[in-house]
Amino acid sequence: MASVSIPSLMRDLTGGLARVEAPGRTVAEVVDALNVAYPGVKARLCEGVRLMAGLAVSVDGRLTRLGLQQPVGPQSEIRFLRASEGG
Amino acid sequence: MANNKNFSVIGTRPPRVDAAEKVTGRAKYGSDAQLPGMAYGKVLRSPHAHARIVSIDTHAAESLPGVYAVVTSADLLSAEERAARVAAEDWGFLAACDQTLAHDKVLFAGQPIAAVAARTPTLAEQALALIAVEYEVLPAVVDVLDALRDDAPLLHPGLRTRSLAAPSEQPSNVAVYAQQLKGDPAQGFAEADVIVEREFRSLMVHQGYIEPHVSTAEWNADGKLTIYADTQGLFAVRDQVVWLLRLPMSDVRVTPLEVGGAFGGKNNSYVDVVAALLARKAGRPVKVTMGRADTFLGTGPSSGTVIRLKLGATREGRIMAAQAALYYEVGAYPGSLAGSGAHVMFGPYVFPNAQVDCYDVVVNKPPTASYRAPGGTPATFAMEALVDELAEKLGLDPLDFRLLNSVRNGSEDLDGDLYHHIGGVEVLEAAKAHPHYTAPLAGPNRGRGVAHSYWGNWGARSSCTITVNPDGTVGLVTGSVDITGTRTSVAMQAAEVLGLPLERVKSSVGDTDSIGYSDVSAGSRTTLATGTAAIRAAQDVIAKMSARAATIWEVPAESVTYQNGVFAVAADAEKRFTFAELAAQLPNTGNTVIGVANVDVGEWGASFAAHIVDVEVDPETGKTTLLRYTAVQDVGKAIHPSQVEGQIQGGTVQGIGWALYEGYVYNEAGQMLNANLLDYKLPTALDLPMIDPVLVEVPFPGHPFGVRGVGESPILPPPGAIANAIARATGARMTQLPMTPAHILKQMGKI
Amino acid sequence: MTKKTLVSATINGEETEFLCEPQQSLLEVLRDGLGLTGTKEGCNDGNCGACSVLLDGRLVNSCLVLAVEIEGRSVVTVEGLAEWPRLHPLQKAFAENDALQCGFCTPGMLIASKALLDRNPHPTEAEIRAWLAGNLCRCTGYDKIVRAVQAASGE
Amino acid sequence: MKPFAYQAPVSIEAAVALLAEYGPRARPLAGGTDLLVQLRRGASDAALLVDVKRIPDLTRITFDPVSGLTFGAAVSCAELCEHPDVRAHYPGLVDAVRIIGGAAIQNRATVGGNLCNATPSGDSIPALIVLGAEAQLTGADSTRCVPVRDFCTAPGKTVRQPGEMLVALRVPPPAARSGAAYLRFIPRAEMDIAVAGAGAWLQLAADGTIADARIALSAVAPTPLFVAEAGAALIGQRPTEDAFAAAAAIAQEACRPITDVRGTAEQRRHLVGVLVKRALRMASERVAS
Repeated sequence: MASVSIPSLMRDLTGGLARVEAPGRTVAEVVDALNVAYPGVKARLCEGVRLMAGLAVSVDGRLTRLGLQQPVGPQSEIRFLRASEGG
Repeated sequence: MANNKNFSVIGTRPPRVDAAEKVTGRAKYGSDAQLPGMAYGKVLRSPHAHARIVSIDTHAAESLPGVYAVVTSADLLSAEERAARVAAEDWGFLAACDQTLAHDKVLFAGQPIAAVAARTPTLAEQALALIAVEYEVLPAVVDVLDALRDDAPLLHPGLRTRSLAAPSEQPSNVAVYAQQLKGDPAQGFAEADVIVEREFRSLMVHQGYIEPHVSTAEWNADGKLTIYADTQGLFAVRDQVVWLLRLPMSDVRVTPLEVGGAFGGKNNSYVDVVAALLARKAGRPVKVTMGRADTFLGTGPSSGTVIRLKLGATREGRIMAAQAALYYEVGAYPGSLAGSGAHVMFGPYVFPNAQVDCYDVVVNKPPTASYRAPGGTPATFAMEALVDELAEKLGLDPLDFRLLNSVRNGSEDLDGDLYHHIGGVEVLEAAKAHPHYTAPLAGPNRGRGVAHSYWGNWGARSSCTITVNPDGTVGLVTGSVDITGTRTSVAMQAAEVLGLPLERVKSSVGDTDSIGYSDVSAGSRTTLATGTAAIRAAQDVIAKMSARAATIWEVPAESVTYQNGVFAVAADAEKRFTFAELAAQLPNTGNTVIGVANVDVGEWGASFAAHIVDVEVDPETGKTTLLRYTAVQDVGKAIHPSQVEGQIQGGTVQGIGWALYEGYVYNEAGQMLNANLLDYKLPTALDLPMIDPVLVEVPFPGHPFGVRGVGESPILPPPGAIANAIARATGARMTQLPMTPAHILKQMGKI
Repeated sequence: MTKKTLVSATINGEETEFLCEPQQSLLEVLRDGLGLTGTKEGCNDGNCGACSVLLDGRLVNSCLVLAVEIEGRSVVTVEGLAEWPRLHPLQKAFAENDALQCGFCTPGMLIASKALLDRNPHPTEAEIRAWLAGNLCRCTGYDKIVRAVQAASGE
Repeated sequence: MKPFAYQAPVSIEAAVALLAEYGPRARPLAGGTDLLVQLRRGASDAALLVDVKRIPDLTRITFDPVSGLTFGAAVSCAELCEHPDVRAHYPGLVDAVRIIGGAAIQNRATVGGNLCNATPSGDSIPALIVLGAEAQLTGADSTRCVPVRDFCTAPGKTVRQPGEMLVALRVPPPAARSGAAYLRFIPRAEMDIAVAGAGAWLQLAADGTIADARIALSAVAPTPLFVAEAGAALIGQRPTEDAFAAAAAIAQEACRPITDVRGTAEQRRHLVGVLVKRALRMASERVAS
């Protein structure tokens, strides 16, 4: 199962847990699984079939352009991060 | 390609490929576009920071002889289309339209209302003066903390804060709220022996590029649009234009001309759509040029900020906890910079416990844009000033204190990501070992300050083609606008791989029809990512030429090697072509060889910088004079060391401007009082000492030659370093940017 | 419509005649009228120096000179610096010392530097900085520009 | 910029006739470094610009030890500061004139324009005031001389009447045992407008006491400000730091600064104290040398 870091502002949904595990072959599947265990997670992270604007996801320390479609391994670590920009 | 190999092109300092054109005045910039029959476009801007547009009467302007077209928001979006977009809640699109030409409301002084195209610039200005706009002025929100008050006027009555927290139905001026939490900050502070806490403020600042924005649009007879753009991203302009004008992408060609400076401010498109609208209505090419005031009022500066920071450390000098709240003005439309600021601010050090709350707040000022290390400079100022104060309270050397708490390979950042292949410690150690750090400070009222910084850099998408000419030269084309010398630094990487001298690589930037998609030249990505594309394209060239040699020689392709500029077969000394010899054979033996690559670089190396500055403060006037400046930075592998030095020197001076001189000054009605280069003060040559750059080369393994982005880091440390030097010279801790003489006198208790 | 005036002047060594309206600046006429776009507009109020030209050998901001004022006078722009194809020593020094990035301030910097070296062939660093204070550069931090002027002055 | 007509007369008579014909809608054009910016911003309006730089009298500099210095209203700052007699005898004027803009502005801007523009921050005006300079105004029927200290009446306003032209500035010959200096404060090293400025002139008696003194300020009142009482307080005193401080305190009392984008009122009042002391110090050092 993938290990997901729960952003601090969402821990009201996980009973204060900062890290939880969830199954899935893609980020989207992991989010769906999380949403079952912790209802409301998906609505905070996603806007329809996309990640919320301004949000990025990293899998195993690498930012991914695929977003929710990014494949996830059985031991993967998933983090939701602020999307960045440059000058 | 190991970093320790002997390079023949990488690491040398040839004149940039665009130097001759630029020193002779022949280089064609956006503002130099001249097309037959071209008209001149000017934009009418709102004098009010917050107002309802009651009516716009363009009749008199349209009737002026020599005026070819007048456009307003109605020309951008018909009433029916607007109604449909409103029904579809397409707020992003509508906001982009309103920022191009305001519809029923203006949210900042300088917002475009209408535009005209006329035979001469004088006529265009006269026509602007004839446009009658009736406004109903509304109360303006100018200060970020005022915008947070419960009774503050709402800029966007429908705006709900974007956040991962439980959604609120309450409309707000907070566009984005984010938080990072690590460990247990309360516990961390409890374990700290010394705690320091301050509130820091900074004003909006502008990128200050010397060429104002300009765009020239021409509708061809086939109905397709060409834009000669002044931009950091040809595809960014294309995407904006096709989005707002609802055109097929294939109908819009964007040709980038030379860019007179950008620094993030030309990631966004401000006048391209207006030029296209005017040109369509006028039936002739139109060039829309912003003046300097337009540039201050109507483009995207960097946020003004309020940052509250609290740090705690043990007696031994270990930082135990941090608490921060960052309030960033994002201007009149939702945006996000505070999160970037927090990321940068907390990047250099290990914080076992931290809570960081970030608020992006809308105010009646221009919508902000990127500016060199976006969001980072005011945040680094706050952190470095407070870290310095903490070191002083602990009686520790400021660099030793930073070294003790510096992130290292394997350290965790606030997001929980691990640092790898970073040069933060190397940079701090190089600063400490630099003779400047121990040189005597002769004279009274002098002080030496240091500051450290982190910047994450960027990779992303780049495309490159390399065409082999029969005479052994090659043509290299990328989709990355060159503002800083990247045609040269990218070509040097291809030349190194191809085994050719730089003179035989003709390096140019394509247009949107001729080269694959490339992201904006921003985020210090071009030498890294476009360089990677050039390396891959060069490798493609070598592979294709090796295959051709194998065909000519009738040997298996894998038996052909290419080394030191020679294609050869190990087993047969007769079988030998120089690059030029094989290139000459190409037309007779098959097709032209074109190397192609496009990359999406997903990993890039962070960059650290430590600056040392000596200042003298006039105790009677509060004026700060810089005496000596040293800028140490981890640059990965310097492809063109002189250009890397130039990035460091230029970025440092922008940071010095932010520290001492620059800032948007507003009245209570939200009107900018210093929208000119007399009262918005960029540093001049006379305000500065030589900036001594020290390149620390800690290669980034994700790039074949070890390149890291270098452009953004140097803007980060100057405000903190200068504030710390002022503190040592005067005893006064500075908490506000710019650190004006008046503010310094006040902190010194003199006024 | 204001009546146009015929102006005769020497521009980059060539006798030139042009028609202009009285309110047109020398900068506007050079760029839009005569196609000499090497001279740049950065602020149009004398605070950036991008439009620097020599007027009878003296450094001026061409945005603050009316085109009608140059009747009978001599103007040198960046296009007049090189004796083609030989670059002026300052142009060569700027190219070789990486004294430019975006290059937009460069024509003005070169003209201002020429005005300086014409009156003071071996300026000190402080003299160079003081003289160039009216020419803003946002890219380079001035360091390499100062060094290029020093190199061109033979120091 | 709105269209206007342009004339470049070659005599004072012709220029004055044009000014009389057009009235307030005619503006004399000297260096243009302020006027063109005002016109472009729409802050000022003109139907006719009368370029006065082709009038020989307006571009002439003359000096002799008896009658002093006379320079035309269209003499550029650079030409004035390059003039050997000006450099030798009027360092206090050079202090003020050489800091008006950078090298390019220096070649166009004029002291005459600086005076007629009448901004409170005009650097050359306090320097001219403390030197006792006079402005020569010529109209269609008459010529008059006005002390520079009385020339500016409000921001942008002067005693010049429509139809009159500033022709020349006259500065008395340098008095024996006198010295003058002008200093201003700006945030950058150059290219700025004074946040505050102070001009000082001192004359010592044979016994080393101050026989006469004048102090004038810039950017701290609606007009450049002559502070007669600050100079008067120095008469009979020795040129000491204490005496200078006392005069500076009087100047601080007399000034009426405002807060604007360039500085705060309290900062300006504080700077007046600093700058008056420093200017007096410099002026007295110049007496000694």
